Amino acid sequence: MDRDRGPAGPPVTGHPGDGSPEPEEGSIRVLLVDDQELFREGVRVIVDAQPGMHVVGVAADGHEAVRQAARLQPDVVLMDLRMPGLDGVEATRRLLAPELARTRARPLRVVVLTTFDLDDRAATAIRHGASGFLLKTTTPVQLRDAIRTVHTGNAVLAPGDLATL
Amino acid sequence: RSSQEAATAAATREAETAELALLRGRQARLAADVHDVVGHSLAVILAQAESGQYLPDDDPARLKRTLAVIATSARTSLVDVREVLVATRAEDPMASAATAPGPGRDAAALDELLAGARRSGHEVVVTESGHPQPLPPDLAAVAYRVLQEMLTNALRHGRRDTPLLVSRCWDEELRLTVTNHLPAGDLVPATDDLPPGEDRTPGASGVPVASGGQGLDGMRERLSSVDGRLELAATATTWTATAVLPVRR
Amino acid sequence: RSSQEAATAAATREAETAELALLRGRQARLAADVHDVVGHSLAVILAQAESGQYLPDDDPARLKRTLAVIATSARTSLVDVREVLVATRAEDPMASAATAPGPGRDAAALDELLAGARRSGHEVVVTESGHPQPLPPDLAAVAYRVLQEMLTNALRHGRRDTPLLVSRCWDEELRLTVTNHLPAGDLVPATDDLPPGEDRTPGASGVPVASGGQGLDGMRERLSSVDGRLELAATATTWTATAVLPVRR
Ligand SMILES: Nc1ncnc2c1ncn2[C@@H]1O[C@H](COP(=O)(O)OP(=O)(O)OP(=O)(O)O)[C@@H](O)[C@H]1O
Ligand SMILES: Nc1ncnc2c1ncn2[C@@H]1O[C@H](COP(=O)(O)OP(=O)(O)OP(=O)(O)O)[C@@H](O)[C@H]1O
Ligand SMILES: [K+]
Ligand SMILES: [Mg+2]
Ligand SMILES: [Mg+2]
Ligand SMILES: [Mg+2]
Repeated sequence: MDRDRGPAGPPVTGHPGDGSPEPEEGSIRVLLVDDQELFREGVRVIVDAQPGMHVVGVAADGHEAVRQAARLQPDVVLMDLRMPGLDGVEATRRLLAPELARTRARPLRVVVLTTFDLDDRAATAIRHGASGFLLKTTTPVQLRDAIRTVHTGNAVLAPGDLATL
Repeated sequence: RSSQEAATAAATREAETAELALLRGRQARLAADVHDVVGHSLAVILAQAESGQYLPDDDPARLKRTLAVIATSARTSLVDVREVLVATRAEDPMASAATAPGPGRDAAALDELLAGARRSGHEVVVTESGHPQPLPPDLAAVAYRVLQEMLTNALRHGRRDTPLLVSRCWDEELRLTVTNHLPAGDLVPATDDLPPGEDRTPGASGVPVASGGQGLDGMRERLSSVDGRLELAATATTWTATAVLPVRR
Repeated sequence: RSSQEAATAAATREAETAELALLRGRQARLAADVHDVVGHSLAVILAQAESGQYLPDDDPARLKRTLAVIATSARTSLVDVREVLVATRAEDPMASAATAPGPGRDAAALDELLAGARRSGHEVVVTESGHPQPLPPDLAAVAYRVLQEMLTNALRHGRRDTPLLVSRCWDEELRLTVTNHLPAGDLVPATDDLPPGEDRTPGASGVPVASGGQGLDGMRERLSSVDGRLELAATATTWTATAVLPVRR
C-alpha cells in the first residue's frame, strides 16, 4: 500500500508504522518515480536509511509524478526514464518548466535513473534541466551522495557518461 | 535474354534486401526485449538486495521476505528470457524442425511455454479437450503471445506453492485458460456477481493492483485484432484468465 | 558484355548472401549470449535467494550477507547484459564475437565463474591437470560461455546438497568437465552401454526432459564453431558434461 497517495492534505512526512524515525529538521524530501513497485520499495528503504533525507512519496508514471510533486513539494525527484503513460523525459520537462519553477519556494532537482547508459533519452532529460543521471547499478552510497550533491545545486553524472551527452 | 537475367537478378536482390531488413528488425526487437525483461528484473533484484543491509536486524521475517521477492523476480525473469529466446527462434524461418510449419507446430510452441513454466519450479496441471486443429499463422502467433503473458502473470502474481491450472479446449472457438491461486495477502472479494462477460480486473478492491501493467491491455489488443477476446474472473482465492480465439472463421 | 553483367550480378548476389549469413550468425550469437549470460546469473541469484530461505532466523547478519552477495551478482550481470546489448548495436558483424561479454579471456575468467557458483551456496570441487596455456580469443570466449552454461545446468538441474565436480585438463585438447548428482526424483538408468562418443541427452527414460532447452544446442554450436565438441554422459545418479576444445591447432 502506498501511504503517501490519497486525498490532498498536509504534506505527508515519515512513514508511520514502518519504524522510520521522524525526519529531522531540514531533511531532504525525496520523491521516487518508477513504474516498478518492487524497485521503488527497495530504493525507499535505502533512501530512508540515509541520514538527512527521506522519501515523501512515490509515483508510478510521469503524470502521477507531476501531481505528487505539486502536492508534496519534494526537494529531489528520482525519476525513472522508461515508464508507461508519461515517460520520465516528458515528466522532467514538465516539472522543470520555467513558469512552474518560478512558483516554487524552494528549487526542485531531478535525478534521472536508467537501467543502462544506452538510452539517449537521458541526455534529453538533462537538456530539460535534470541535474543528474544515475544508473540503477549505482551503490546506495553513490545514490546518497548524488542526492546531497544535487540538493546543494550541483550536477552529478554517472561515471563515464559525459561522453554519452 | 540478358535483360531477363538482369530482371531475375534484381528480383533476387530485392528479396534478399527484404530479408536483411527483416533480420535486422528482429535483432533490434530481441535486443529491446532483453533490455526490458532482463534490465527491469535485475534492477528490481538489485534494489531489493541492497535494501537488505538497511533493514532492521530484529525482523528476520522481513529479511526472508526480501529474499523471497528476489527469488520470485529471478524465476519470473528466467521464464521471460526463455520466452523471448523461444519467440526469436520461432520467428526465424531458418530455424530448426521444431518450428517447421505443419499441424504439430502450434501445439508444440504452446507446450514449450508450459514446459518453461514447469522448469521455473511451478507445478502446472494441463487439461485438454476437443479436437486440436492447425491454426492460421496470425492466430497461432496471438495464441502464443497471449498464453505467454497469462503464464507470466500467473507466475508473477499468483501463489507459488499451488499448481497452475491450464486448460486448452478446442471447439468452435479455442479457449485457453490459466487459473492460479492468489497469495494470502492479495485475496479479493468474490466476483460471482459480476455481469457475465464483464471484462474487469479483479483485485480492484483496495488491493494494490499494479496500475502500470501493460499485459492485460496487450492481450486484449492482440485478441481483438483476430476477433478474439479476453475474459477475466476472480474468486476470493483464485484468478482465471481465458483467451478466446475464433478458430473457424 | 552480357556475360560480364551476369558475372557482376552473381558477385553481388554472393555478397548479399554472405551478409545474410553473417547477420543470421550474429543473431544466433546474440541469442546464445543472452541465454548464457542471463540464464547463468539469474540461476545463481535464484539459488542464493532460495538457500537464504533456510538460514536460521537468529542470524540476521548471515541473511544480510546473502543479500549483499545477491546485490553483487545482480550488478555484475547488469554490466554483462549491457555488454551484450552494446555488442549487438555495433554495426560490425564481428563485434559481438570480439567483445563477447564477461572477462572471457583466460583462466582467471573461468575461475571467476567457479567462484560465482560457490557464492550461490554450492560446494565446488576443482581438479586441474596438464599444462595451462593461453587461449586464442575465440577459444577463450567459447570456453567461458560453455563453462558458464555447464555450471548453470548443474545448478539448475542438479542436486543442491552434493558438490559439483569440475575438472580442467590441458593436453592436446582442453577438456572442461562438470559433474553433478541428480535430484532424487530424476534418476536415469545407467548409460554405460552408450556407444562411445555418442552425444545423447541422458534422462530420456520417461523422466520429463525439457525438450525445448537451448543450452545444450548452444554449447554444441559454439564448440563446433571452433572444431570442439560436447560430450554428455549420465549414470543412474550423476550427469557429466564435457567440453572438448582443440588448443593446439
Ligand atoms: N494471474 C494473475 N493473478 C493475480 N493477479 C493478476 C494476475 N494477472 C494479472 N493480475 C493483476 O492485474 C494487474 C495487471 O496485469 P498486467 O499483466 O496488465 O500487468 P503486470 O503483470 O503487473 O505488468 P506487465 O506490464 O509487466 O504485464 C497485475 O498487476 C495484477 O495485480
Ligand atoms: N547438469 C545437468 N544435470 C541434470 N540434467 C541436466 C543437466 N544439464 C542438462 N540437463 C537436462 O537436459 C535438458 C536440456 O538442457 P539445456 O541446457 O539444453 O536446457 P535447460 O537448461 O532446461 O534450459 P536452457 O535453455 O535455459 O538452458 C535439461 O532440461 C535437463 O533436463
Ligand atoms: K533518513
Ligand atoms: Mg521503468
Ligand atoms: Mg503482466
Ligand atoms: Mg541450460
